Amino acid sequence: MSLTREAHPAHRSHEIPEATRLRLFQLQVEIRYCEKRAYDLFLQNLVKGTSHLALGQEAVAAGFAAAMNPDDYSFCTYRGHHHTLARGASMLSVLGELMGRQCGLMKGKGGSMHLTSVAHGVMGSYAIVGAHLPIAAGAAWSAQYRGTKQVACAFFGDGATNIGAFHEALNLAAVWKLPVIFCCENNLYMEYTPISAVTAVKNPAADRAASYGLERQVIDGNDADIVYSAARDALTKARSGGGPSLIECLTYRHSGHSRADPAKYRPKEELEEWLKRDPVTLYRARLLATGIAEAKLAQIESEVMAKLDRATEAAKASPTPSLESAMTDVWADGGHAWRN
Amino acid sequence: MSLTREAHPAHRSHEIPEATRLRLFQLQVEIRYCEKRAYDLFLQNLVKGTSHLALGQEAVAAGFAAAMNPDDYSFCTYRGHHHTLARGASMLSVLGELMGRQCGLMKGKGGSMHLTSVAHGVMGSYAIVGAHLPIAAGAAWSAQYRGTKQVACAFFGDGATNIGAFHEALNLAAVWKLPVIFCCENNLYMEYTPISAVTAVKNPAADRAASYGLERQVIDGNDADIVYSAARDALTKARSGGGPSLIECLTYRHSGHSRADPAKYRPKEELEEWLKRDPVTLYRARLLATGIAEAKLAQIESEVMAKLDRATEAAKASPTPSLESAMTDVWADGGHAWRN
Amino acid sequence: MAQLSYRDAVAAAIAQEMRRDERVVLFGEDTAAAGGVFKTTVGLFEEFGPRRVKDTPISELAILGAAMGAAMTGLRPVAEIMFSDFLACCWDYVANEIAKTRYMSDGQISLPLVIRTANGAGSRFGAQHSQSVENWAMSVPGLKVVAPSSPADAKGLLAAAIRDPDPVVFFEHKSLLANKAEVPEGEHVEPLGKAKVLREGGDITVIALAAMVPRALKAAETLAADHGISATVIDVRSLVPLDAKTLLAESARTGRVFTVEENPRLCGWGAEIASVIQEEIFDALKGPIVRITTPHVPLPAADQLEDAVVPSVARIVAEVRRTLDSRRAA
Amino acid sequence: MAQLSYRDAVAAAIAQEMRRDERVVLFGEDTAAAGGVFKTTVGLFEEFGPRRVKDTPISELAILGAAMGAAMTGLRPVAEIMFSDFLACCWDYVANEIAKTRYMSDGQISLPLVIRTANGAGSRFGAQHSQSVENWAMSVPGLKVVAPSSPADAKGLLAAAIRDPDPVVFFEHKSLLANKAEVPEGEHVEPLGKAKVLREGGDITVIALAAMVPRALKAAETLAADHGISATVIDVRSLVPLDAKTLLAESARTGRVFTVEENPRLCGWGAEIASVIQEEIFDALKGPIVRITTPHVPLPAADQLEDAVVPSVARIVAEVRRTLDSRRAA
Ligand SMILES: Cc1ncc(C[n+]2csc(CCOP(=O)(O)OP(=O)(O)O)c2C)c(N)n1
Ligand SMILES: Cc1ncc(C[n+]2csc(CCOP(=O)(O)OP(=O)(O)O)c2C)c(N)n1
Ligand SMILES: [Mg+2]
Ligand SMILES: [Mg+2]
Repeated sequence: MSLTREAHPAHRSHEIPEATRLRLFQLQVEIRYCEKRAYDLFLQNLVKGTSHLALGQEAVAAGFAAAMNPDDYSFCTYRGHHHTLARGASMLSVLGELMGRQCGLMKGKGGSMHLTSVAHGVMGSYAIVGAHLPIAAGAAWSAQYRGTKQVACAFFGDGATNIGAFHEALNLAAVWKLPVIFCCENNLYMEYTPISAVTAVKNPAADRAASYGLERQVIDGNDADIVYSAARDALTKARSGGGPSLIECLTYRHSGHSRADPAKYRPKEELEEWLKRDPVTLYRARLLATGIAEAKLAQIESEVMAKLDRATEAAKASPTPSLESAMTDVWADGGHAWRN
Repeated sequence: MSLTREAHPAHRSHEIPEATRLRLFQLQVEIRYCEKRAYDLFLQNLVKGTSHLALGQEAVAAGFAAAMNPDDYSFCTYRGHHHTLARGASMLSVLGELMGRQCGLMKGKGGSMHLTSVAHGVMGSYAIVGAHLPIAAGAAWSAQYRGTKQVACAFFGDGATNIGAFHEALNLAAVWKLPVIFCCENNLYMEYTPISAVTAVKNPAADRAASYGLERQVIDGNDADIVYSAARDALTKARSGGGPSLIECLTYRHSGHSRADPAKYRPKEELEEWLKRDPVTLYRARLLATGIAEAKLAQIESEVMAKLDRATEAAKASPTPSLESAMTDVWADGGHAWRN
Repeated sequence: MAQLSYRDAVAAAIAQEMRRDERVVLFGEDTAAAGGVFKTTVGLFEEFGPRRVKDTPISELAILGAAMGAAMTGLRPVAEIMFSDFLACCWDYVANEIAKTRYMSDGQISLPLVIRTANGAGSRFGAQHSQSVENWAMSVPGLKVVAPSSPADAKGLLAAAIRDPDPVVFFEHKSLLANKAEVPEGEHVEPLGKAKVLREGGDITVIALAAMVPRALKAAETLAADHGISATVIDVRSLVPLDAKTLLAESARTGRVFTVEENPRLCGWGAEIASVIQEEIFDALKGPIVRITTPHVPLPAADQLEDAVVPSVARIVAEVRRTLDSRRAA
Repeated sequence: MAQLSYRDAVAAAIAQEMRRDERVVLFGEDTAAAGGVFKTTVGLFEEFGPRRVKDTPISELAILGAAMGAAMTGLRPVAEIMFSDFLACCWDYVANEIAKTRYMSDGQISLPLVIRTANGAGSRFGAQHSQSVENWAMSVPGLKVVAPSSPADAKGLLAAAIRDPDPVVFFEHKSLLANKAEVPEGEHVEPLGKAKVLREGGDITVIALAAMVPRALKAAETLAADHGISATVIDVRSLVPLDAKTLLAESARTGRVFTVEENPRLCGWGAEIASVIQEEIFDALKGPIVRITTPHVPLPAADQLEDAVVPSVARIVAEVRRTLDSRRAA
């Protein structure tokens, strides 16, 4: 699938303030480094269970997070580390959760697939494909009801567009004109099966937009400036009562679907083509080309790395959660009692 | 909503052989009389439970049934009496089921919402909105697999287009190029709520066709010739490996959603307008206009009525099922034992 | 006290809570202008308007998903799933999302929401519109499960469910909707998690829920009048939280326990309660706990067939007698 | 006999049946070229090709709906729902459509299909990918429910499930997939509905399923070696049909019964079996039937936490000892 820029907002990097562009860079670097670290920690057997890395999809998370207000809502999938970090959750709290430590976002109770940081607007990561789309619509309805001008953003994969909840959520959001953005990260694959093999249309999200009276939008999801601009426009529209948007971001995951997957099913040339379009490398080059000093970027990178190293050590040093915590917070009273 | 003939096949009544047109008439008359009789039987408290009449929607059932081969499959909803009769199930077996008698299609075990007559290709009526769409796709897959050239037709309402199963079924059918026809009977209402109040697009089925790479088709569902032609074309396409079709038939139910519903929510003018387009009256007039003798039509009508009267009496005389039958046919061995 | 039908009591509870708390919203299929297909939400649209009382498309996933998203961001949604059978269409939300999110988020997310649904047999609607599925909800950690048997409880327990900080699945029994009885006027809230002893007797303890409660009571009258058997009858009311204390105490008092369930036999709430009782007061039991249930079959549509499978007053009486006789004989 | 892993035994059963019967087809998400995300369908696509082994979109409703439509029109579909947790996404098909259609149609429609699904904890996947939900299926009339614990049974019972004329929900336990053991070569079919007594002992009867079976066996060894308690261990294998005869006979023999379940506590299969046993052999019981279960909480992700809630060998041993001690003391 080649990148089309058909329906996306014009490329407007020059309109984006430098501070924002540096932030977009920093967010992408942070995600990139942290995801790589997560991978290293697997190899050291410090991350148990599964994990779905977003390496290669940094630009989507950075672009959205930079455009969102702090009180906007994010709803993520199991592949949600990038969005969680981008909204401001610390690397310590994310890595700690992957490692099942006390310092983790949910103290090990949720795990890699369920990152949640309400303080940062991350209203959960949902591991049932598509389940969070109606939930995001509900949060948007609540924002509309309460008149807060908050917007809910739901991030999901190409594969999620073929599940019933996608259809129901989009229709409801359109009928109720909800302030919600449905952002599809089309990375061309569900788990191991190409999305094109199981989908009736070429663009699994955008080609369905008309079913909900929405505009068709396909954008280059590896270009943080383009994502940022598209997100900003959709956020503005949502905040001003214009209803939902559906944005399909073309991107690619650099690693396998999950920890267990060596991703051998992908044609070598495809992988190579996409690695050439690495969002972090491209963005770095663009910043340099538009006059930002190499030293500035190197400084950001080394600061992120230093922070990451500290976070890694702190996470390793963090205790495992007390076994009693397995029995807490079933109920709002903090407990789990189902009887007297 | 006004009838549009935009995407439907040209009106080709003159191409339809007279015998077929008489059959279309007879089927509509049979449905009309039988549904009215079902209503009378409610009033006499001989039909318990609920019932969803298809008065006003006769042309869809007649048009499809006349175009289908005897071994094609029908999948219906709770509003399925018309399709069941049109495919050839006897009035006795249908009324008997509504009345919970031994002579009923399922001897009272299914009831009005679940009419099934495998001998006539009626592979069940499903009372969970939208549930039968994937099932019909599965039957079509089986036909494709077995190479039988059978086609599966799923009939459903406008309201069903907003449920997840609709989306999943259409996508799968399109990807696998299945010989299945999805026929939406858009009667403008779900239960008591206008479909327009809860749907993001004007034509709830047809405006979604593009999401599955399908052609947009909206036809006059009150014109049996148009339905017949559209069904025939779609059947031919499906049989020749051309894959699924989605046909939206504009129609109207003359009575309430179900037995319990006086349908007060409908504007008087709307009801009047649609009653003027009564499919049975219109079709009768057309047959007369194209030279078929009044006496011929009157004869069909009186024969149907006589058959109906006999069926009614036979159903009334039929015993109620034995209580033991409540415990049979959970399993293929005929029994219900879950333990030794 | 006013005479109110069970269905009007449901509407009264929602109205009471909507007046009290602006965060309470109601929605579902045909719940607004139409007042609900069971007429359990009549008058709410008129009083609270289209912002707070909404109609949805036929989209059960979206209904519960939206309820969940709204609940975690400050509203107190009351979502209607028209028939409890349709919980199957959105079971992912009930079992995987709503039930588990507080726990998975380590308490960051609260879900104060109510799923109201019409449950049970008696209307001759057939296998897909007549089920009793309280046990489905009971089997999932993280859900409270309530099923009132009287108009007063319909009002008081629904009000409590709406105020509860946790998700509650609230089962309204179709065959009870028309029943009228005294309902406290003014604010009425009945705490969740309390069983109600409706009748005291020394010989046997009968534990029932929802539509089986009036049947158990009638059976108790017959047993007393015709057979000299004196029964305690308990309305469980809330399966989660479960008032195990009351159930255990009343069971120990007679030593002869019967559960009366409408759900099909296997893995019903009766199995759970029977297991708890035999485990905790084994020595107080004079004989086995007997479950009276619908057999393990789907529900037939025809009236005689439906009546033949759902526990009836006559069957309760017969089962109790058969059990006591066989124990006496043994 | 060959040594085969549980996962290879699954593939072997499907291959065996596909060779035998052209009507058998296999499909699900990533089941074809990828060989399944659990590698339980490796080699099938290569042997039987894209007509008989298919990949689907992420559309659980369509997967089970298609299986149902295919089954009623002459195929014998084996549909994979990747994780048993996702049965919630298509529960309508499991509980309302597939389970009830034969009955509602008065036997006109047959549904010879198998729903295969990866079940259970141990992989640290968290609350939405680790559940044991055999009890969900057991609670619905019209479904057969099978959960093998060994490679040989994985092969033999799956083959039987595919041949069965009724719908079978077949639970493959994730934590057993890598286990290797002897599996009969050549055609191997093991009848459904037979429990298996794996160990005979005179003091107690332990009833287990799936991943709890090897734990119960280990616990029995410890109980014998360290505490002089001799245990019978039964693998239920099939919840529906249930081999009640064997369970009752073996329970009556010792009078002290324990169930070991992985599902959360309420309304599990253990509650059903305990209820049946206490009702039918009350007088043979020397004490209450004790259910050892995961507590009624969602499953946590972290390894220590997951291990703390799912019944372990140590907990089985401790519960048995506690129970016997307390009864002795009483
Ligand atoms: C309802 C459901 N079905 C199947 C799965 C298993 N599963 C997890 S991720 C995944 C692929 C999702 O693909 P996509 O939506 O493209 O997201 P990506 O992983 O590429 O980010 C599948 C099938 C699931 N989690 N939920
Ligand atoms: C999943 C599900 N949700 C809700 C219902 C209740 N219900 C029965 S019919 C109906 C309206 C269906 O409208 P439509 O699809 O337009 O068909 P019509 O009745 O107009 O023929 C509803 C909401 C149901 N049976 N199944
Ligand atoms: Mg993808
Ligand atoms: Mg309609």
